[in-house]
This record gives sequence, structure tokens and C-alpha cells, in this order.
Amino acid sequence: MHQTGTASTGRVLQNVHNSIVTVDQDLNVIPMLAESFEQSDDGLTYTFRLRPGVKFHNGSEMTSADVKYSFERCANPDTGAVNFEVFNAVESIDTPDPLTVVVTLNQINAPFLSRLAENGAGVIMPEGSGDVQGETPIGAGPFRFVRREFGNEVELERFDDYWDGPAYLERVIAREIPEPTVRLTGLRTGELHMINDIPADRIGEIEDAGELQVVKWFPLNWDFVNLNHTFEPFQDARVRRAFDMIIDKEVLLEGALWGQGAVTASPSYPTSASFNADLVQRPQDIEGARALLEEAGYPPGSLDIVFKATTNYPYHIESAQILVEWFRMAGVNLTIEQLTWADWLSQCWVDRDFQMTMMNFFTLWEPDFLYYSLFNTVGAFNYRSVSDPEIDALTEEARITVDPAERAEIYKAVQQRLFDEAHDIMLWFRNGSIGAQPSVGGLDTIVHPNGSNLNFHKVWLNA
Amino acid sequence: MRGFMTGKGLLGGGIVITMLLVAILAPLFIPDTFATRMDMRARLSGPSLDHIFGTDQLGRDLFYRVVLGAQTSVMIAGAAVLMSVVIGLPLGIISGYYGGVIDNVLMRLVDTLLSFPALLLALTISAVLGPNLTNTIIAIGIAFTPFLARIIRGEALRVAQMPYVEAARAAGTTDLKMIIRHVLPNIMPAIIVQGTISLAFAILAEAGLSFLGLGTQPPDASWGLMIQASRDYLDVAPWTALVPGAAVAITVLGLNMFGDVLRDVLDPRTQT
Amino acid sequence: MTPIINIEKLRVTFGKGDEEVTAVKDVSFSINPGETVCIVGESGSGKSVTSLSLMRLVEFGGGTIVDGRMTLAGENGAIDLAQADADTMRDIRGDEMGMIFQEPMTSLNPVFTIERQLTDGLRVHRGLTGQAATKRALQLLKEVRIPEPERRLKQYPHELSGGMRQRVVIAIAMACHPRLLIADEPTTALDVTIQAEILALINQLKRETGMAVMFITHDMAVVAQIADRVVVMYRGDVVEEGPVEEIFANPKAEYTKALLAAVPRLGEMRGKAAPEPLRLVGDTVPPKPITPRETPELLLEVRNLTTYFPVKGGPLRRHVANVHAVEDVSFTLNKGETLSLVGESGCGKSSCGRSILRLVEPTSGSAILDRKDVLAASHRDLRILRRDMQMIFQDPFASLNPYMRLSAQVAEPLRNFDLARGLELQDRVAALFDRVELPRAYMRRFPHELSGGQRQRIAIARALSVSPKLIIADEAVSALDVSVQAQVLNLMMELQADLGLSFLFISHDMAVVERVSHNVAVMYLGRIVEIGPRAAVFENPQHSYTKSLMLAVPIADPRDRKQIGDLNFKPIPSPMHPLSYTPEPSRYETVGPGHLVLREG
Amino acid sequence: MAYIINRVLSVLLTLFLISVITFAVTNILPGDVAMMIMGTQSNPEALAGLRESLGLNDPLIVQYGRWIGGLLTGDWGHSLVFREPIAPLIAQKVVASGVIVVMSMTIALLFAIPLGVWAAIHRDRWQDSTASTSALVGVSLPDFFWGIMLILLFARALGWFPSSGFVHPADDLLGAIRHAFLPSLALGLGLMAHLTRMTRSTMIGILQQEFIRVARAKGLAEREVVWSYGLRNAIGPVLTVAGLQVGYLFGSIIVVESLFNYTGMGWLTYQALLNRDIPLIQSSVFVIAAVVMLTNLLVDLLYVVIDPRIRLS
Repeated sequence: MHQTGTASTGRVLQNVHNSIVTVDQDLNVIPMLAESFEQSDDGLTYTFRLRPGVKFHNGSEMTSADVKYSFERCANPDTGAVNFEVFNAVESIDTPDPLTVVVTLNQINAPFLSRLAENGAGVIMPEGSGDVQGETPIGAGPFRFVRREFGNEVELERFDDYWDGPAYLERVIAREIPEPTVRLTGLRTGELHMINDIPADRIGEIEDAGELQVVKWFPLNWDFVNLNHTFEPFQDARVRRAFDMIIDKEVLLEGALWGQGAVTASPSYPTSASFNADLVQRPQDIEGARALLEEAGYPPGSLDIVFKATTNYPYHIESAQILVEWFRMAGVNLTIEQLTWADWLSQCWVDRDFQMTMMNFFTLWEPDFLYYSLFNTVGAFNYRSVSDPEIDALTEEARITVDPAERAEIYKAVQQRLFDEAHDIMLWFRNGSIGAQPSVGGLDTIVHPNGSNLNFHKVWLNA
Repeated sequence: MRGFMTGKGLLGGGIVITMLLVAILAPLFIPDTFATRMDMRARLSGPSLDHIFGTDQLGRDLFYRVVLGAQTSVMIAGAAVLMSVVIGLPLGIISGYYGGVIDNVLMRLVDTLLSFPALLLALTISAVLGPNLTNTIIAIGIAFTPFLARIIRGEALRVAQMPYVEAARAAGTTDLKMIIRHVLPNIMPAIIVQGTISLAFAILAEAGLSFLGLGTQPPDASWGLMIQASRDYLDVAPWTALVPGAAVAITVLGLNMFGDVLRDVLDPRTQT
Repeated sequence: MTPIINIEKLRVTFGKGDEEVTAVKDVSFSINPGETVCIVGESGSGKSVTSLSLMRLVEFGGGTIVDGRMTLAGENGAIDLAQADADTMRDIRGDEMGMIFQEPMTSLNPVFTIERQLTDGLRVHRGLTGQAATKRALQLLKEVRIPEPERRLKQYPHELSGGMRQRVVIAIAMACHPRLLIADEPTTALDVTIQAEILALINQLKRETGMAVMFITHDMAVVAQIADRVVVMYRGDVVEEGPVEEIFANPKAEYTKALLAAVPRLGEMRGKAAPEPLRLVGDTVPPKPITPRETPELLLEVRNLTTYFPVKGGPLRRHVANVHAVEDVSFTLNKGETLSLVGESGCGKSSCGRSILRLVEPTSGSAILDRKDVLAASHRDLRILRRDMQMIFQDPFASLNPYMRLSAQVAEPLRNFDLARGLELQDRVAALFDRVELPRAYMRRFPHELSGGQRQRIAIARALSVSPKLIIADEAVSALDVSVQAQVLNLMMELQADLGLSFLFISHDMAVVERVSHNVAVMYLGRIVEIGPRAAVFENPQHSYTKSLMLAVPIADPRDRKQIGDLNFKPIPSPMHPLSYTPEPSRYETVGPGHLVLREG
Repeated sequence: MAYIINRVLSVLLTLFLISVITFAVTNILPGDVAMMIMGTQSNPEALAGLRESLGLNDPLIVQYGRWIGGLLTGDWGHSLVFREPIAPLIAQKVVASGVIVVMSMTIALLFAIPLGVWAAIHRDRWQDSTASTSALVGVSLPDFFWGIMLILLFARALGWFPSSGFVHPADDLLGAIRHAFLPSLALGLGLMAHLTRMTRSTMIGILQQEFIRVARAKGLAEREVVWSYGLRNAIGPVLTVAGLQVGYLFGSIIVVESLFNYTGMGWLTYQALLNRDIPLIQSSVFVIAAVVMLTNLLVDLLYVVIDPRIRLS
């Protein structure tokens, strides 16, 4: 979901937990803590055979009771769980024996399995550990939690009884260093072995110098410009389209991220089956935009818009500055208001008090999660108040469509509709990058297929 | 006015006047879009004939930004200091001139406020009010007020005990006239000198707030914001920091020299 | 006899280039062993610069010795101090020559003990440290007759009184038995009784050690008391030099004559009924006495005036004690007359004057001015009453607003009471400038452009502007040079004769008081201890304090020197009392017509 | 003694006022504790419930009472984002900031006092303007500018000091000093100017005093006159100014600690402000203000030791 900062330690913390299922490089759901899984023909029953001998960090062995506990906890929003809607259709969770879990749904939820593989919903924790997870996470992952200081440091140590064999590294310490210069200096002086997010303008320079390893991958996340649909001008599709036309995404990508990414007209994961490759972004057309705005009743100079950008993503601030110039050319007066992350959350996310803003999301390869929660009228992340009956209908339909190909087509239609209506302005997928000392080995295994999690299980340090 | 005709006076005064002129005149002659025009092909380019001070990370011309940014920086600093003087002056004078219970209460309050670091105060006020130019001025202004009030109070107290105030009282001068005729003119030099030095601090405070995302909002140029934005490029494009940095440094130095010279010039004993 | 020091053609300047000022132009004189030479002159005469040049301290203040020789005779031959290098000078300073300064309050380092400051010189010049140094320091304190010398060693300067501090400074200067002691106005800041003691001490030390003394002063009375020879300086030059009797009896230089004429001498009013202005050099007509009105008319009657200042202390800064500044004071003042309040610092004379004007709020009592009680008046009435009484303050530098034009300062009272506007106001201000004999061109000027005497004239003009009946003059001439003082005094007396003013004249200077007063009240510890007609109080003092005060006043006549045995003054007790303290009322005995003396006991 | 009692009483009153102001200001901060806890998963019902359970719906005076009561009894509550008890958290951060506050002040004084004295001795000559100007350069640019410059110079180019982080002095004293050095130097550069100016003007005043002339008249060497007789008197006023500068310092550490990832009070307060961790903001702002005030109390008491005039009155 959201990164909580460019140098977030959160991604390292994920090494404490393992999920019941995961995905491979091609985003197929594959077993993890479950040895195998099967889905009944009616699509309502899922049976998981658990891997025997999996140990939790507290020494206990994983049983079906732990899985039931974990699922039930995740299904209950009162625990603060973020993914409860994954389990909305679940009728019962049965544990016929210690290594078997049967989940029964009351209606088809096509994305159920892949949602379990995504973003923590399928994480298995020891029974009864829910209350301590916040302070001292405990799971079945390759590293055990040692300590954490918010905003500063996370320390993990190797879990020797990890089911897939102990990790190479004895200890992982992740530190948040928000200043890029300081972070890069730390890597260059050898104080740090590895840094997340090399400043975009330095990647080329560091690659050329060849003294440090650079790992780049695509995509890390995607960005879009948000238009608040309760703001009167944005209720008119012409205005939204005109705004889309004002922006030259290539130049913006170059300006804000030094070209570290690729523009896209669709937020679907580019290698996923549902990605609509036919969509091509509208080219910049300031004159056309002016005409469209004029037509919609907004002649030059009549639109004064506040653009709220969060300082949590410095490149959003850069983007906003570039946008201001283009919008001025199109006769729209854009004023930037910088917000801290906390203020952005409260103003834009919760209160929906904004006209225009910009945000990024992790690459949600699971299309239901992506489109339902972000664009359905009742979607949990629909902070722009998008309300399009056609999209609502399509996203509901996809949920009960079992056939993968059929589902993919529905989502392609959603993408087409989003593009036509320009509910949001899609910008780009952004590259991920890691810089490391030459002594760090196993860097090819570090990035999780979803492009966001960092996995230290197979990473080592040369003497 | 002979006091200004020293090396220090000429230099300090010259800098201050130049900066003021730039702040006032530049926006009249240079369109403000010049400060935000971007050139993606000339990002972080060094000083050249096209861009005499080079460009920043968005290819904006640093000469225009620093020249047009003068207005913002000078205005924020000037308005904030003016505000703190406007609030601090009556508080300080009442406290120092009347003394007694009012003085005790006011100064206890001022002492309390002084325990809050000015930047912390400004940061909190900015967070409460939201980031924009006016609120930045208010935040810095409020944060500086206790200092000014304390200094003015001290001066007013000193002046209130001078025999000429006693003489004027014996001559039937009322309190209001006393303050206007005797107290104000005599504390003015101290206020002007302190104000000059506060201006320098206000410019830096704006930079500090910019560092934390408050203060001037992009794409507008202010010196503080420019230094703030340059921090990621200090090693590869040092001019992005040196240009606004030099502007701030020269102004601060100029203001300090000017303050020192003002101190001498405003002293009637050295006037001729 | 070889002089210890021989100064020839000394020339000292300050500043550089256009701003160069010559402080000492061409000064030559010498001092013999065992001799006291007084360098006398008014401010700006160069007397202090000469003494600092001798110590080569003048350079630290930005001065330069540009010419001349200062030959110090020594056992190993003579040294020209003007040419000596820094090391040599350091050896000489504090060893061959000691120096004491004007301000005993600031002459000692506040953060070091007396012992440390006494032994520093012993360490650098004599190599004395530890026990030996302490022993010598103790001996020195005994030599300067400090009570409880053992205790003083461990004390800090602020724990000592002004007189004791000056004794410590003298002890420091005497530490290495210098052959020459330079004393730069050492008694100017001291009360008259303490001055007498310090002068006696210096004389005594001189006799005991045989050292020479170079004594810088502006006070002719002190000169008369202490000098063997006198060097008179004026604007950087020596105008006259000679034995003290010769200078006083038969001055040759015009300047010396004018100076001596301007000095009021205690006792010279003997036999005169009314005060009269000084006869200054150049005055052609003899001064006219200011005789009081035939039928005295009461202007001010002060009854049982009492003023306490609260002392806060202890936790919570409670009101724990009172300073009894003015204690049950009563007196009357007639129209056209002058009553002087005289006493030493802290006696309450200033507080008394301020209480009558209500610049400080009195605790009780009444002050009836022309049938209206000032002390009972409301704030509004008080403002109107203040038209009838004005004040002149001591410090002519601080009592004028530096940022206000002189005309505006003189006009301020008129504007306050809206007595004149526009052109009329201008005319009246101009007339006031004429009245105090200041050129009208000065009206546009600022205070700093005027000399001290001129400023005091402005202060007088300001006071006169509202045609008051009473002027309270608080040490109005104390900060002025003696010749200027004489002019201002004469002006005040002239105004009294012309306008029928009454003065409440507050002063510590007995000679001046004798000159200007119709009546005199001597104050001590907040009370009037003796009050009466000037002649009665001065010629027939009854109270013991009045007597000792009279005894301490130096007389500007070398034939009338004090005997050391006479000088044994009691220190003044503290006027601070706990809240529970109830003072006795002041009870007087009448010893002559209008001459009252406080009962002692 | 009465002086000390009075100072302590006034300190208590000021502490009370500080707590009131802190509480008042943090309560008008935008943002919401409940929202911060729930983040992007907020929804109105859940927020309302959480607000209720956190006591955010109680009257302000009740909330204030609860907070101040907690402060007094040592129960400072829990930080929302750190998920830790606030008191030990702040205690640890105060130590961290204490290290750089002391070090930066030491660095500043080590430079400022000799520079100021030197300028005073050579008043109005070239040495004077050189000293004053060079001290001013430090204050002419923002702290973070110096911070980055120092990192580039001392960490990257020379490799003498680490570029970021904090080490607890109890764990590794040398490491702690090494980590604190660059932030302290960045802060010290800013402090220097004012202290130099103050030392200079105080010394000029003192060197004109009569007791300096007396010391010279005793034949003392100029070195002793200036550095012993003179400086000893200047220490008090200079320390007082240094004490007042601690307030400025605690403002600057917000920026500098964040830059250097030095996890002290400035960093903590900024994190708290950024994340609207109201309980933590309240306590850390209160602690900063209290520390600033207590430092000044300490300086006043130190003054009593230095200056015998106050000691005995």
C-alpha cells in the first residue's frame, strides 16, 4: 500500500512474517507456509495443507489453529487490521486436523487467493499473539524481531529454526535516513552496507563509477494526480480530460524523477494479465486543453486551484512545481500547499478536503484490490469520491467472475473507462533502486516479485 | 551622519540599501515567471552566459530566482520583525515604564515564552496555521516577540529612571506625552539596532522553516527555500546553494554591520 | 636636591589625523622626595592625562606621548619614562610609583578577594607568595588603619564601605613602598568626613615613608589642606607653579586668580546677614546681598514629613524592612528665601526634596504650599500644583533628554499646562534663554552640543518657564567645575533677587551652602538635626553631628589646616529598620531665634 | 539563600505557565491523534470509537488535569507512534541532546571567548573586524547548510567522522563523541557569532574599568590583566548569554538532529510534530521548555558562585 517514507524501515520488518501463500516472478499464486492449496469447483471452498514443522519465533510449531486465529484476527476490523474485507465473504474457517485449514465462502470471491498472497492478509502468526504484534512482531519469517524505534531504527536477528533454512545474515539493522545526501554519504563512507532509494539524479553517476552495486527494478510504485470529484469543476469530464492534456507525463517524469520510471496510462501491474496495453496517454495539448476548459465554461483565469502535495515525497513537490508552469499556460492558476504526511492524511485521505493532490501507491498487482478499493464508490481508498456507476458495476462483476480470462477483460474495460473519464490522471510507474557495498551478496533475491517487499533471507555479506 | 562614512558604514549601508532596492525594484522590471521558468535540458547547469548564476534542479535560472526571491525574503523578514516590534513595543513600554504588578505579570509571561525555542514556537505556530506566506510571517513574528518585548522593557525601564523623565514629570508631563516625547525617542536606537539584527535572524528562521517544509511554498522563490532545495545537490551543483547562500550571508553581514554603525550614529553624543 | 621625577615639555595627544586632540600641550614640572605636589585644574586641563602619562597608562586609553621627557631618578641612574619599554615600565609601576584613583567603588576588582589584590603587586615585584605575602598584606592593611584587618583579607570589595575601599586602594599602591605616590582625585567621590580621613592618611603615610606625593584635584580647598607646592593647569598647559601659601596669597596668573575668586570659602560669610553672589574676576560692581522681605511671607510649610522605602527580601520577596529615608522632618520656607538641606550621602536630603514634589510618595506628613497640601492632592490637582514648584537636578547630562531640541525642552512645561502656543510660545522660550544668559542660537541645538554649565542653565530655564514660586535645586551645582559653579550660583541668586523665588537648596557642600542660604537645615539619618538661620548654624553649631561636619570640611586656606587628632568620625549607622521598628518623633530644643537642635540621646 | 528560594519559586510558576501554554498550543494543532493511529485505514466510526477510548472527547480542563497529574506522578503516557512509554523515551533523548548541546556550547565558547577577547583588545582595528566578521559568517547561513557541508567535508572527503546516527555515551563514550561532533560543530558555528560579539562588548566595558587601570598600575603583565582580571569579570555575563543561547540551541537541534539522524530531543519533537503524536508533542515541548528554563536557572546559580557580589546579597 502506502510507503511510509522513502527510506521506510517497514519493508525490512516484513521479514519477520511469512504468508500462507505468495506469488512467483510471474505473479502466479504459489504455496508458502501452506504446502499446497486447492479450490472447490464451485469456487466457494479453499483447502490449505500446511507445511509440517514450521516454527514460530516463540518456538511453537505452526498448526491449523494458528492459521484460523490469524485469519479471524485479520477479518476483524476492530483489531485495526487493514485487510479485513478480504475475508468479507468468509462463512467459516474449519480445522479438521492440525495441518489442514478449510475456508468456506458464502459467495464467490474470485480474488480471495491472490489477496491472501498480497500485502499481509495471508500472514500467519502464533495463536494469541495479536496483542503483542504491534510492539513486538512475532511470526514465522527468516528473521526475528529484536527492537524498533519509530522513525529511526529496526533491528532483526536471524531465526535459526526458519522452515526454509536459516538466513545467511546474523542481523539486519535498518535505519531511516531521510536526507538523500546523508544516506548516500553513509553508503559511500562504508557506514552503511546498503541503502534503499538512491537519489534519482545519482543513479547514473554511481553506476558509472562502478564502485558500488546498484540494483534497479521496475516497478516500485505508481503515481497519479488526484482530482476531487466533489469539487464542482471536476465533476465535468471535460475539465478532467483537459487537465490530463495539460500534463506532459514524460517531461514530468524526467523533471521529478530524473527519468527513473516509465509513464503509463493504467495503474495495473505492467506484467499482469489484466494490464490494458492498448491505452496510450493523451499527449500534451495545452491549446486543446484551453479549448476544452472554455467549452466547459472555464475560460482562462477563471480556475484557481490549490494543489496539496506532501513533503513526505519530495518528488511530488518537484512535480507540483512543474505542473504550476503548465497550468499557468493553460490559464489555470495552481497554488501549491505543502503538507506533512500527517496533515496530508488527515486533510486529503480522511476529510477529503482538497481540490487536487498527488499520491503514489505500491504496485497492487491484484486487480480487485486495486480497482475496487480505489475506484469503486464504496472503495476503502476512494478518497477522491469517484462515483462512476459503470466502474462500480464492473468491479462488482469481476468479484464474482471466476474465469481468469474473463476477469482480465472486465478489468481492461475498467481501465478504458478510467482513461476515458479521466477520473484521475495516471502518471507513471517508478523504479525501485538499492545501492550496496561490493561486499553484499545475493542482491538478485532481495526484491519480492511484487516489487515492494525486501527479502533478506538469501542475502549475505562477504568478508 | 558622518558615522556612515566609515568603511564599515559604507559597506553595511551599501549592502542593506542594495538589497532593499533589489527587493523593491526587481519585481517591477522582471516578470515573476522568470523565477519559475524551467528548462529541462539545462538542469543543474553551472554558471554560463545563458545563466550567469547557473540553474537549479528544475533548470530554473538562479539569477532570476535569487533576485526575485529577495522580495519574498526581505518581506517575510521585514514584516515579521515589524510585527514583533508592533506587539513587543507596547508590552515592553508598559512593562518597563509602569513597572509593578503589570510588569511582573507581563515579564513572567515573556520569560515563559522565552523558554520555548523560537524555532520550535514558529514551527508549532506554522503547523497550527498551515503553511503560506502570511502564516510564516505571523509564526516568525510571534516567535520573535518575547525577545523584542524583553529588550524594549529593559530600555524603557532604563529610560523611565532617567532624571530627564523625572524632570518632565515634575514639569507636569502626562504619562502618554512622557512616553511619546521622552521614552520612545530614547529607546528607538536600541529597537532599531535590535530590529536590524532580528532581520538577519528572521531570514535564517525562514530558511529553517523551509527546511522543515513550512515557510515559503514552492515554486515561489525565497532565499531560504532555495538553500533548502539545494541541499540534495550541494556536492554536484554547489552553485545552487552558494548563490542563495551568498545572498543570505551578505545580507546578514550587511545588516549586522549596519546595526553596529546605526548604534554609533544614533547615539546623539557622536552626532555632529 | 635631585627631584624624583622631572617632567619636561610633555606633550600628549589622542586620536589620529583630523581627529587628533592635544590633551597636554607643554607641561614641565618636577617633584622632590618627600614633597606633596598638587596638580590642580578644571576638567579638560590635562591634569589626569599628565598623571597617567607618568605611569605610561595613558597609552591604554588611546593616548600617545608625542614629545617630552619624564626623568625618574633612581639608584641605578635616571630613566626617561617617556622612552622606557613595556617591561621596564611594568617593573616601575607599583614598585617605584604607586597610583590611586578617583572611584573607590570601581577601583577594586569585584571578583577577587582583598588579599589577592593586595598580594599581586608583592608577587610580581617582590616575589612574595603564600604566608609571606599574606603577612605583608595584613601589615599593609594595618598601615592604612583599616579596622579588623584580618577579616578584610578574605572579604570582597563590595563588602567594604567606600572609605575602606579607598584605604585598600592606597594599601595596594603602597605595597612596595613606592618613592612616588600618584593620587588622582582620590577623595572626590567621598563624603566630606571620609575625605578628611583619607587626606590625613595620605599625609601620615607620606611622613612615615618619606615618599613624594603627586596629588591631582580640582578642589582648591583640598589643595590648601594638603599641598606643599601647587601646579595649576589650564587646557593642557601649566599656567602657574609655586609653594601653596604663595599661590593662595598671591596668585600671579589670571586664571589662578579667577579660579580662587570662584571658590566659596567656608567662613567667609561670617558677619554677613544675607547671602550674596560671589565676586568673580571681571565683576566691576560689588555683589548685592539678597535681603529677605521685611515681612516674611510663608510659602512652604512641611510638617512631620516621613518617607520610607520598602525593602523586599526573603522567599516570595515579601516586604521585610523599611529604609527610613526621611524621618519626621518639619520646616518652613518663606517667599524669596533659600533654605538649604545639607548632609552627607544617604542622609535623606534628596528624598526629602523629591517627597515634597511627590516624585517619590511620602509615607506621611504634609507639605503645604501656598495653603494647598501637596501631599494630600489628587493626581489631577498635583499636576496643577507642580506649576508652582519646579526642580533642578544634579546631573546636567542626564536631566536633559538627549533627543529633544533645547527649545522644546524649555517649552515642555509651558505646553504641558497650555500656557502659551505658537509664536507666543517661541517668544517666551527665547526670553527664557535670554534670562539664563544663553544665546538664542542655542535654541535649535541638542543637549550634547552644550557644556555642563550651559546645560544646567537650560535646566534652570525649564524650571523657570512656568514661573514657579518654589524651585528645589538638588545638588544643582555639584557636578560643575568651580568657575562654572560660581556662575550658575550667581545666576540663581540673581533670579531670586529679581523674581522673588524661593529655593530649597539641597547640597553636600558646606561652603556653597554658606554662600547661598538664608536658613540651613542639617540632615543626618533622615532627620533634621539642626535648623536655623545660616549665621546661627554655621557660627554656633550645637548638634554634635553639625560640629563634626564643620570640622571635616576642608578650608580653602593653607594657613588653616586640620589637625589629625581632630579627625575621628563615627560611621553612619544604617537607616534600614525592620517593619516592627517604631521611631521616636523628632523633638527639638530652641537655642536661639529660629535655631532648633534635635535632642540627642 | 533567599535568592535561591525566590528563583526556585519563580521556576515553579514558570513551569506551570509552560505546561499551560504547551497544552493549549498542542490542543489547537490540526490533525487528530485517532487519525494518526489509524492512518490510511481511518473510517469515521472507528475514529469516533478510538477518540472516545483515548479520552479525546473529555473537556479540555479534564484532559489538562489528567496530563499534568500524569506528569507529576511519573506516568507520562504512551507515545502513539513510538508505542512506548513517553518518560523513558524522553529521558533517553534528553541525554542524546545533552551531549550535542554541551559539545556545541563548548566548541562555541572555545572559539568565541578568545576571539572576543582578542577583538576587544584590538578594538576598532583590523583584528577586531576580522574577528567579528569571521564569527558572523557562521551565523550568516542556516544550520542545515553547514550540516551538509560538514558531512561532505568531514565524513565523505576526509572520512574523519560518521555522517549520521547516535551512539549512547554509556555504551561507547568515544563513539558518542564522534557521532555528536559534526552536529555539534554545525550548531556551534551558529552560536559563535553572538557569543563572540557578547564577549567582545563585555570585555571592552571591563577593560575600561578603573580596576583594570589599578591592576596595570600595580605592574601586572598585560596578559594577567586581560586574561585574569578582565576575563574573570566577563565570564558571568558571557555565561548568561550562553544560557540564553540554550533556548536558541534547542530550536536549532530540531533541524540539525533531523539532518544528521541524531535521535535526540529535536529529532523526537520533530517526529512527534510531523506525526501529530499529541501526547508526545506535549511532553517533549514541555521538557524542552523546562530544560531551557532550568539551564538558565543553573546559569543564574553559577553566576552566584562566580560573582561574590550576588553570593552575599
